[in-house]
Amino acid sequence: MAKEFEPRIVGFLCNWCSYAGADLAGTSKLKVPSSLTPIRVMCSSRVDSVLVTTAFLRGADGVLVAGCHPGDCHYDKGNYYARRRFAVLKKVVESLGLESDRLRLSWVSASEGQRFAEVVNEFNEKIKKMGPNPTRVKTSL
Amino acid sequence: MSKSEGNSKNKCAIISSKLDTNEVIIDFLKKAMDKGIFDAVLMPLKVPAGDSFAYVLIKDKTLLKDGVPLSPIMSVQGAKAVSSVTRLGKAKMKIAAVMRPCEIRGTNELSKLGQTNLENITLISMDCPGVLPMSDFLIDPEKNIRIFNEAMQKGDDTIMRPVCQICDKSSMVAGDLHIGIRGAKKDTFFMISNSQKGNDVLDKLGIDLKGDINSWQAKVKNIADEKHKKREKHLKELKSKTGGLDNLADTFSQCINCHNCMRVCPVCYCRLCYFDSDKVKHPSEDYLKMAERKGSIRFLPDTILFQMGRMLHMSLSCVSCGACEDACPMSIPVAQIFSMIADETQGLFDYVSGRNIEEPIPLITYKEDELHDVEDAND
Amino acid sequence: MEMKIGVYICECGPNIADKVDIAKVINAVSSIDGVVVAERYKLLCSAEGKRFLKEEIKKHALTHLVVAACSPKQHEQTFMEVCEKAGINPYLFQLANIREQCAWITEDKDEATEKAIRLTRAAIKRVCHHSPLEKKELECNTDVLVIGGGIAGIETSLQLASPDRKIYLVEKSSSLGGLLTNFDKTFPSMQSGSKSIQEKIQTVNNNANIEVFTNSEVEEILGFFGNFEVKVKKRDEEQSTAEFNVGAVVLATGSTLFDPMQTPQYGYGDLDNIITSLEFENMNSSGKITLKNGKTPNSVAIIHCVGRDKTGYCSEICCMYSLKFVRYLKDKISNVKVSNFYSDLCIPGKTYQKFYDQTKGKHVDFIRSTDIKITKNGDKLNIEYKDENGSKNNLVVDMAILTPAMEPTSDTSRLTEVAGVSLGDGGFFAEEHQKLSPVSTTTEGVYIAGCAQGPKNISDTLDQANAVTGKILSSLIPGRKIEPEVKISQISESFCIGCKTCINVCSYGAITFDEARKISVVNEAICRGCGNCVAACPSGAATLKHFTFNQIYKELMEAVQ
Amino acid sequence: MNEKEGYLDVLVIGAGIAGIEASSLLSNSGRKVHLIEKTSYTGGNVIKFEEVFSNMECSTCMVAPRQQELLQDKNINLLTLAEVEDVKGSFGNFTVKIRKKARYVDLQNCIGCNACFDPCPVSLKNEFEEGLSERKAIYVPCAGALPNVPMIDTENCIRFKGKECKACQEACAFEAIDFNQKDEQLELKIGAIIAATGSDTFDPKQTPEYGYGKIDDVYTAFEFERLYASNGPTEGNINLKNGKAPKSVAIIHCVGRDQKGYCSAVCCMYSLKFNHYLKSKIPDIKIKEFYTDLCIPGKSHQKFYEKMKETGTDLIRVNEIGVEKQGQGITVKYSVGNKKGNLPVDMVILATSIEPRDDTPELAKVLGVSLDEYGFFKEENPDASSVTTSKPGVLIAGCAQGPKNIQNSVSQANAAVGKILSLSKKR
Repeated sequence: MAKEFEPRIVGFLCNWCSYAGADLAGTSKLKVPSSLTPIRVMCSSRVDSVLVTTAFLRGADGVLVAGCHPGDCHYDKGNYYARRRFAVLKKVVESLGLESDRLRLSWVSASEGQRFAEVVNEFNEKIKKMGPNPTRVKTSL
Repeated sequence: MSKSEGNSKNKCAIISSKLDTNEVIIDFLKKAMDKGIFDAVLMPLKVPAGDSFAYVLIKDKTLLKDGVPLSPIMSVQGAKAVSSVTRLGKAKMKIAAVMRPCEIRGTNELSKLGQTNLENITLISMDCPGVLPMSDFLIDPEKNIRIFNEAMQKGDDTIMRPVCQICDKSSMVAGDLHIGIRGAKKDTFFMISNSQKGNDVLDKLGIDLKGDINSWQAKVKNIADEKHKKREKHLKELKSKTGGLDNLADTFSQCINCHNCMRVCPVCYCRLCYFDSDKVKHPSEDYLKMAERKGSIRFLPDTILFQMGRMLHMSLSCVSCGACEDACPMSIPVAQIFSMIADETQGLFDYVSGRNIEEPIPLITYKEDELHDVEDAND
Repeated sequence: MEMKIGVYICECGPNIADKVDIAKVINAVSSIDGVVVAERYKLLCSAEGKRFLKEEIKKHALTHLVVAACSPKQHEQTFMEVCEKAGINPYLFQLANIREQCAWITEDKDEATEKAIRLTRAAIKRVCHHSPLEKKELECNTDVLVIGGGIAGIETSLQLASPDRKIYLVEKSSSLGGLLTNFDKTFPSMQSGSKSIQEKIQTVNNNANIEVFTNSEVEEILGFFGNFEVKVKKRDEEQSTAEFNVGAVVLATGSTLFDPMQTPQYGYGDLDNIITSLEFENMNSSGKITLKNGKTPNSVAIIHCVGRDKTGYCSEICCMYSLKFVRYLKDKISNVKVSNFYSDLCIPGKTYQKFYDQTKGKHVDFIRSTDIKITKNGDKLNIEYKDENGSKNNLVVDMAILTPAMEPTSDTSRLTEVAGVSLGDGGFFAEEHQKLSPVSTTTEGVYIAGCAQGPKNISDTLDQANAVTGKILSSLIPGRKIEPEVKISQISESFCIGCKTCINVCSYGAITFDEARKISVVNEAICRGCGNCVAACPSGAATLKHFTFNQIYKELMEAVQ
Repeated sequence: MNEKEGYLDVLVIGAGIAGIEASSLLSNSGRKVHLIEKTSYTGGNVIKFEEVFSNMECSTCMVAPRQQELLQDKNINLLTLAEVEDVKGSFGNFTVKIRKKARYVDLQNCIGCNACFDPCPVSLKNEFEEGLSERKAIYVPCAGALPNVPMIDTENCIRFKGKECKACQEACAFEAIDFNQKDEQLELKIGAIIAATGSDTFDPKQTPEYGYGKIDDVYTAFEFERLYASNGPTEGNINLKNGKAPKSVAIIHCVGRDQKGYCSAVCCMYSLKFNHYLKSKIPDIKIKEFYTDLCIPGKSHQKFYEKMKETGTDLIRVNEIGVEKQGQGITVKYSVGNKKGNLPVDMVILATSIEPRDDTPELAKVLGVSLDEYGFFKEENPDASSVTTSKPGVLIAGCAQGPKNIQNSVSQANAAVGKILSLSKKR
């Protein structure tokens, strides 16, 4: 029998809120799908759209960008800029008829270990339903 | 909704003349140079060989007569020309830059990006009939100049480039002065001012801004609405043709990574394109690994990444001028695809590139309360 | 030099070892290019663990270190210190978080092992692209510019001045003291306000380490924390400019009163015997409270919250000083009847309610009211109002005192430009963080104190003045250099084309434009390393040290393998 | 520095937000700080909040980085479970005796895996969670507490009651549990002291008219904070005792104000914050706020109030109010002017006053400073900077001096440091 599809999800987590929230999920011993590979960045505003696009075109089944809730940015306003960039990225992907649902922007605070687990679980389930990212095997990319 | 109508606060003068549009513009420029309002003019000129057109900075006013403001092709996007003159500081003399609306919009974008200094530049546009596809034109320049002029007379855009056919901003007034032909009575032209700078020029020439602009506005709106419908329909069709991973890959399968599209793009102002830099050159083992995974891998690689990256970087400033498509040796409909993306991304922020020089480019600003449909803050 | 990477997997007792097949991880990473040793250890953060790592680094002559253990929030610093002690640059290290974000959250051991391999591989691939980073030290000037010679500015200057720290105190008007010089008494102690401020002004004048500029305005502030260049324009008989350097700037420009001419319903300016709180303070200080006709008022109305609707905030102190006014009135005219027209009594904190309780009493009314309008009634004033139940009412009085809202001073917005800070709620200077950094601004080295930050009482103003003192004395120390953040942005001179996108998105003003070269330049002393400019820069000219494109790319490539 | 010139080290009492900020700032200046904390964790009251007004910022995100820095700061000697026993000397030259209670868990060895909790046979109400959840006799107050090292509560641990239990020790893989730890007495030579011991809240059992303790689903402000906290006992789900979500809530302001004799400065704002909490979880919920005077001073707060009003918050000004049980439900009885009203609700939240901590008098005595009539530390002069006391070298910061919001607490913490640094340079 074919092995069940295990998504590969890249998670850009901001150091101050979302990475801390992910740590708290750990400290609280919650269950989080192992499909997520966390990548720590100092601020969600460091996540440039080309990085996300690269991950997407290289075959990531999902890309999660997670940062502090609006108003909570450790660097004052970074997440507002991050949100605009993400909106543009998502729109470009969507307009090209690609699967923009594979990209997700979530705000997760340092106290939201539970929420972090939920976000990843939910995203993982969604990606599972979507199946593997076809970019992964597309030759001419 | 079409956004291409002239600004309602625009003032205008009506000029009577038996000359054709090109001649009227040149006559106007000559008078302005005579009065010392401009020291030089930047505009398209027929090259000596007669088979092409190039932007030329004219200091000697006797050469003005060779100018072709409404040239049949867009050899270089005018914004790039203005940028080369003023990127490092304001022009040392007063220059009138005569360009098509999309070129002026490109200039405005570049101004926001610090790539032009418009202090001594007066931007003059005119109702644009479109231009011919470069590849068509080059087959028989002489004949095509004639065909273009005839089509222009008739207001027929079917031989123009596809992006020109769906351009709903061909009369957008985004510079200082605009010469309107649409809706004008025989042997008259609209001279429209869009700024204090424009007012001053007309004032010095003794031209009173007392004309009635309504018929131009009505005609322009008419054309724009019609073209807007066409644009939406065309881009929708394009989307279904190129949309989706397979179609997209097919569309760009002929791309040879020459990056010409980027090089001619007016708003691709980077010194070195990100996608030409070492940042995106990866060790061969990365590609070998990919080949292993995919079974095979196309070379040169990362074509789609380049195109998407360029969309991310500049679709908010894209003015749909079509330069990229003219420059593509593989005839990929790049400009149409970019127009489609630009309409979408600019629409996110209700932004129209180059419309207004005061409007900040969306990525350098934000609102606290916006875009909630792309985030999931609460479950 | 050849890369020699050491990879160490921490068992963390059973925490990692029980959930992750460490042998498999070692097996999976040993063959990666550059890895010379991959081993497990029971607890790397323990004293023995650290000793072990140090010895390993020396034994294998490692150039790079990867530890797979807990969250970087736990022990990144610990292992960086080990690196430093063992003689390798601490930034040639990467920690893979296989405990909090792997072992502890993954049920299935195979999955956890697979993820641990992924995370460790990513750390190895990433560390290959790390660059050694060095701490920098910058010389700094420890003198301070204080703008505003009211109580906040005076207190700050007095606290800061010392033989090795000169203070430049710049005041717009002709004398020091600010609003407080008008106050006969201050609440709640009812001590003399003007006397205490005069004493302080005297101390300032006698302090050789404080140079006072009156009739002067700060025209220009260039530079950054530790190194500001200041230009002050003096409006003396002959205009002149003073120039000097400081390390920090304090904005203590105070506040001003809302102009009641903007609220014509109160009749101010139209009718006699309607005065503002400041005018009443002065009248009271002059020794006599009288009406225009020279008679003593028998009844006085105090109208609270004048202008609150317009400013959109509660000015915090008006209720209390209105109560103080009741005391003034009662002291001078024993049988006077005082009516307070108010909406909500705002008397926060431990001491104020007692003051209120002791002030209310016979002939002192508190009327909760809305829709107040003052009209003329012979030579008296008619106060029309709606009471709590919404019914219309009126009261005839001899005199009305308006308590206008506190507003930012007129030069506040000019100073935001000069000092490179922003305006916040109510048009006051914006603090860096509402809760944790109330006296800092987003421009490092520029501080705010007193009512320039928002309406507040004298005690809170003095607290802020001292808070600024604490901030400055703990960061600008004679003989000590400033150590800026290491992981900061840099902008490549050869790639930057000067579009200023980065400058627009930087929250800290850390990037400036070099007009001569037409490029953006990161100020190392100011940058905090968020990386916003990096993602904003389309040409890749901006990079963030330790979070470069390549470093992150390597991580994500492992994630999608 | 020697005795003659004066000691530079500073003792900070209390590791709440004021103590943390004071310690960090002192450390930046190069001073060595002994930060002593009565409980086993840092962060004080602030870490109990999910969000703080008026920007609704996540409290943990705001404070956790500071707590983490504190633990890694080499200039700061954090002593948890510690209290001051004796202070002698004067500014620049204090000798302080500190009693440090045994934690029975080694701070160095423990890695925070929490493996010791499960096997512990003792279960009791968790005070940190206001008794809304259980903890063991070996415990950390909440997930994410810093330092993330448990303590043994000897009053409840059966081993300390004579039973031969070592379940936790057996579960520990790091030899971190040491039943033989002893309380320690330390003597420190220091130059100055900052008391930042924070505050408590009024116990509404003293005001039986609100039904607290007798009627289910009547909560204090802190209980409600924990109910909403995403790391709290319900993971942020606001539920009634019967497990259902409330449809209507009454928030009663000024609980204890009459008894205390002052306005606690923050209750109106945090009550409005509760509005936001409730609406964000249960959008259709009906909320009534019962208040007397709305006290929302300062430039930023009214904006939040107006925003809350827009979302449909109902504020009722009352002169009398009480809570009664009626059948299965709760009824709020109140009078507005001469009119009386009844409001059935599912839940009541009491905005309780801020009051001094129980042990403040004792500490004041030890420090040699006086208390004001309300039992807070008394500042030298109510019109001057509020951080100095009658005793030179002993400073106060935060709610130990009186009720205040976080911003003012932090200002005071910075101000206390400013005073110390500024005075020392002149001494």
